[in-house]
Amino acid sequence: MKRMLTRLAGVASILLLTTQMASADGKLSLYNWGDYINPELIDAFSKEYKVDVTLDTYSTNEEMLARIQAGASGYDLVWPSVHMHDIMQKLGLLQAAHPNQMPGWENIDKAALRSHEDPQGDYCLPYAWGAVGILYNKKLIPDLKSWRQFFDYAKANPGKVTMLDDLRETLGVGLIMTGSSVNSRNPEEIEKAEAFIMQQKPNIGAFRYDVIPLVTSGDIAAGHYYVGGVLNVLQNPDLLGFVIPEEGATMYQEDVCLLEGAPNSENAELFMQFLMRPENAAKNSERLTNGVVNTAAVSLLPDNLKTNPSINPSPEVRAKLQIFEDLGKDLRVYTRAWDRIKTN
Amino acid sequence: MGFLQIASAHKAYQTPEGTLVRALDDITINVRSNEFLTLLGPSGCGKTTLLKTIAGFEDLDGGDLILEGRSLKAVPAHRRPFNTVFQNYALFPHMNVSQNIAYGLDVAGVKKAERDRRVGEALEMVGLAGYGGRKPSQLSGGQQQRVALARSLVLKPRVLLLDEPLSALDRKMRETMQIELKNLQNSVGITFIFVTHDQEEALAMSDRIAVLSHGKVQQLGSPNDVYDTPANEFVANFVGTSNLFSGRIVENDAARGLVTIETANGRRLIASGRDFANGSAVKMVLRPEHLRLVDTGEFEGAGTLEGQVKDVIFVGSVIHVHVDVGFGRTAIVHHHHDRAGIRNAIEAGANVRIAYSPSSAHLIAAERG
Amino acid sequence: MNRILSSFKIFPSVFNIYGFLFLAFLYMPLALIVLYSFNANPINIAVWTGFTFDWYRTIFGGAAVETTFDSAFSESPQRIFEVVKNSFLVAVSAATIATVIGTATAIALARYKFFGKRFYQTLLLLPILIPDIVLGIALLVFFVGVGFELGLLTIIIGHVTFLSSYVFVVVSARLAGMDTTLEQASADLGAGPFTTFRRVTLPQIMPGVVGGFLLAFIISLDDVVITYFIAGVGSQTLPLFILAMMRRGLRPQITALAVLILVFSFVVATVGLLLRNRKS
Amino acid sequence: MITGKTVQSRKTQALLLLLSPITILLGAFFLIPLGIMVVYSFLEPGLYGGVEWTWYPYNYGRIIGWPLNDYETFEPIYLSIFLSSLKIASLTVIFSLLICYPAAFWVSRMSERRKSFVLFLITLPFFANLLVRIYAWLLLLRPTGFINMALQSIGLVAQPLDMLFSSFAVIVGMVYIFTPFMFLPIYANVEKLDYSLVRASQDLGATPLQTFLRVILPLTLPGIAGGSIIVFIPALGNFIVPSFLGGSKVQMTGNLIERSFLQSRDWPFGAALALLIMASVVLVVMFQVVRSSRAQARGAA
Repeated sequence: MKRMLTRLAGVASILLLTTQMASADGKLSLYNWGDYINPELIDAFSKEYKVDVTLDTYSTNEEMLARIQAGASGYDLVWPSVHMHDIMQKLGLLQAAHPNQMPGWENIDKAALRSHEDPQGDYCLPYAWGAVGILYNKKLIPDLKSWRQFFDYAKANPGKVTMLDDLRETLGVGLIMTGSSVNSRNPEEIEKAEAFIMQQKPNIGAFRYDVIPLVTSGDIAAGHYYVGGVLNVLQNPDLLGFVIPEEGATMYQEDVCLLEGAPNSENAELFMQFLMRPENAAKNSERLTNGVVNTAAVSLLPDNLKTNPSINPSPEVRAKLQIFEDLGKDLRVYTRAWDRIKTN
Repeated sequence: MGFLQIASAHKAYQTPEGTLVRALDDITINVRSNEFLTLLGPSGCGKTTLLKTIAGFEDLDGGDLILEGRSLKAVPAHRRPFNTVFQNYALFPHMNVSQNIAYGLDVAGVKKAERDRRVGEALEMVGLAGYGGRKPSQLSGGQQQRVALARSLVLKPRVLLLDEPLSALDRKMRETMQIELKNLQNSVGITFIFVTHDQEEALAMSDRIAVLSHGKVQQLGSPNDVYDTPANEFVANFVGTSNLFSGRIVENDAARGLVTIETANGRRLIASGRDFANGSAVKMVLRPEHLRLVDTGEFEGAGTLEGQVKDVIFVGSVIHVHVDVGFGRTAIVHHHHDRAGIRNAIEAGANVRIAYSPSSAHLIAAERG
Repeated sequence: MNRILSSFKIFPSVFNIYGFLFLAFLYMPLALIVLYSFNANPINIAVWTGFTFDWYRTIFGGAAVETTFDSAFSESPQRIFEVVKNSFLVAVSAATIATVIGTATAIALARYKFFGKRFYQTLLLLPILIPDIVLGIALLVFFVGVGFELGLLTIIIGHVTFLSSYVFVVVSARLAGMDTTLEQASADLGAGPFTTFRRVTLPQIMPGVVGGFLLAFIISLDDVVITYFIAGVGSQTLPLFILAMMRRGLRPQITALAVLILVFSFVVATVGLLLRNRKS
Repeated sequence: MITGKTVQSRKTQALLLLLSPITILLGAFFLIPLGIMVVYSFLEPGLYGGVEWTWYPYNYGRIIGWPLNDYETFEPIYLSIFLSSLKIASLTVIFSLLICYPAAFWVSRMSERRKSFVLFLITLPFFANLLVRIYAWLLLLRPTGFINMALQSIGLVAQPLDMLFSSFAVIVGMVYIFTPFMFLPIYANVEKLDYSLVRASQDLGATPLQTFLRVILPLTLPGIAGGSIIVFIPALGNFIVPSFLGGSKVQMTGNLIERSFLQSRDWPFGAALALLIMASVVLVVMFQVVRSSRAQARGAA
């Protein structure tokens, strides 16, 4: 028995050693959203540059920020949303990787340089963007176009729709429906948005992220979801649909940023260049079904992606999309409103 | 100077309820070489504590323990040349008999060949040759007892400590083991310190007995001393059965070596004794087997008592007769039933006369207070 | 209750039916997971489309054959291997250290009298008793405050903190049932404290020590809340991996992995049970 | 003489050696972290997480109504979330008790061989990954899930029941994951139950109900109390089950704490909430300690 324990301890120390040994040479640590990069790209990069890539994932910008601030200093690249990119740059958590001086920068859509802090792309590389709309089950709702329809359906079928468990996204819908900016700092406007969501709440089945299986199975008719859901729509076009509501919607964009103190900044820069190659950008977009920031990649996309109105919306629709900005201390007003919504 | 001196040993501890118990209260005993010393006393008298401090499982609060002039106070249990036979034997359940016996030798670094030889001898000695491969759980209580003995003796200790080792055995087995233990002690020539609460066991086996009560040595002496001339009332009562009569010396016949005691209600009893002056308060100890039920007039010059039979208890070899001798006292008489002459008289309610030889009466000074 | 008692004899079926339902309650969710791990539907495990072994195959790096499998829907075998390795590394290290510390503590509290013993007894129960979210954030705040880099090491430390208490409880129970005179006997026969521990105490409490180790191992392997707060770079463990995935809906591959881990746990638990039965 | 030490000082040395690892471990990684958390709960939240080193007792004001400043207003919702957490945790205890108590009797009356096999069966499911077990309930409880399908096919309900994303689902999930914590202490107690006492009660003329209430229940009460505490505490702080089975609509204090740390970047507020939970746990534990030591004192007297 004692021998068994000794042996286990031995195994443990060997494992510990091997993990440390692996970090000695050619490594790259990515900290990305879950399901937000095509795994084939990572494999291809590893093979091409003989670099050992590790990928950890997070679910919210705040979770990522908390961990980076909590001293998770071993990561090289992160994928913050634009407003978080601004925050992190202000907090000095990022270092300039100068993607704008790298080969392939010419492919990047300059309209995608949305950061206030980084208008020239000195720090981060725009990665992908998309709208947050509604994923729905066509057998239950044949044709969905607007938030109005979404909430009316919910009223008739309480519990059959979900919204995201994200305070800014869901309050954002409230702000859009009450005619305010999703970045409003006006407590009265936020209060109105809160009241709107509160009014809908009895009909909303849940606030959650894992809506794809529920919509597919018909447990839920429609769910507030990211454009990434189009991947499922394309695989199951008769059953699923995705729409950017007429009233407007929020949009997001993530940039790839190099962290201050990144242990493998050279590999990280190589990875940025790798992402800028049109064929790689296209391969990634196929998987993410997000808006493309690489103009050279568009022509490489399959037709059903190129023409998809959700992935590649018309200028009129684009005009109705709003992106989040950092609210500083005013975020607390949202937090309170969100706490009340979830409780009452 | 003794072989092992227990010099004014003190130890006290706190009970969970908060009272202070003096487990050892100034105990001094000079243990002789190769003797069989028994520590006898009721539970809680301190005998087990004393044994544990000798073994080294517990510290003394005060006093000392000296083996051949060397203090043992700073010597931990595993370095003392003493071994213990535990009440429950404490055989290692995960080892077989041989491994148990070999344990001490192994720990001491004795080579395997030598070890095997000595384990074999030890098994032979306790009559368990061939049992080496068994687990303790496969042995009877008596066999476990022998293994525990062998395990201790194989180390040739200077002193063997035995903590009520026979208490878990049935009566027959216990008697057999008493003889075996005594014989073993004679043949190995090791000092045995034996703890028991069973006075018969103590009397049967010991060279000397230390009677302990409340952390103090009440009497230290040979079995005969302890039984025939108990030092105090406690010893008289604890060792064997005693009839005790308290009174005051009223007559002192120095020529015949006889004294007369008058009890509180005026009854007069005689006893042999010289050490007490007239007027001193004493207790007279009469052993039940020294009392006889007699016909009137028999045994001139003997001490006598009259009374009425209360209970007659037949226990086999003798009859225990409880006689109400007045003044609230009951005398117990061990009556041999071959004395047919008076057998008919022994029934509850009968008036009887009790006689004793004055020399069998032992006087002790009445304790004050 | 005497009626209930006699019902054991007269209507044993009443209790047996209850027992059957109880076991069904325990096993229904597991059966479902096992079933769905063979579901061919690559996107949505909730909709049954057919039977496949593909998910098991892909865990080990094999290619899917039966399903319309798209590598985009699966995690790479390397990634799975990595999180599983992290989990096992944490579980083995944390359980080993916790076993040593917990056992030492159990011996100290069982065999020695000292001032402050009650304090220790209470303190040792606290890591088990406080909600794990409290411990998780306390550790997070602490590690950040003192500038400890979050990673596998912090996870191991965090796990050891509460696992030691579990081991302590299990080993203490075993020690309480052990005859203390055995240790005295060993000292009496000339063995020093260390020899006594190695040759007498340890063999006696071994079932408790192994049981404590296995319990700690399983708890560590399954811990999500504390790990969630104190994980750092490259230190994602399997439960965190599953948690992240569950936020988007469970993948069939994960159900297959869960079944494999269940089988593994089954083996560990069986070994533990056999050991216990053999010893007692 | 070899080292000149008494038994006692040797023991002290060994004791120090044995106790120092746990002392260092719990001191550094348990008591100090808890202490830091207490300190943090009185500091001002940093704008982007972390804390500002300013005395700021208003985090508590937000929860209990005092003290307050311009920025922090009293929000009764936090207390109501806490109360509903207490309610959900209590219901979890009650239901798992109702499920496990008869089961313990069922197992305790078995033959030894069967008993150890059934105990093994009962413990085994809890070796499966916790999250996967919770997810399984999501699959079971959803409108097109197994339970609804079964209910509909036997004609018990016409429309699928809305069981998922409700307090009910949260309680079912928690009862499921905490079953062994309730079962094992109760079983340990029931197994020791001396049935001759039950027969004695019967013999003395007690009705079945009286026997149960006055003999069986008091004798198994320690197991019930132990199991209840062991279930109540983790249930109170849980956030995983409500976030999956409650659809984030059923809030427990655990969810608030998690959100304070990982979403709304308000660490001090999260710390204050965590201490609220901690305080209630300490109260429950102290209550049990007092109760059991009183019972012990009574037993000793």
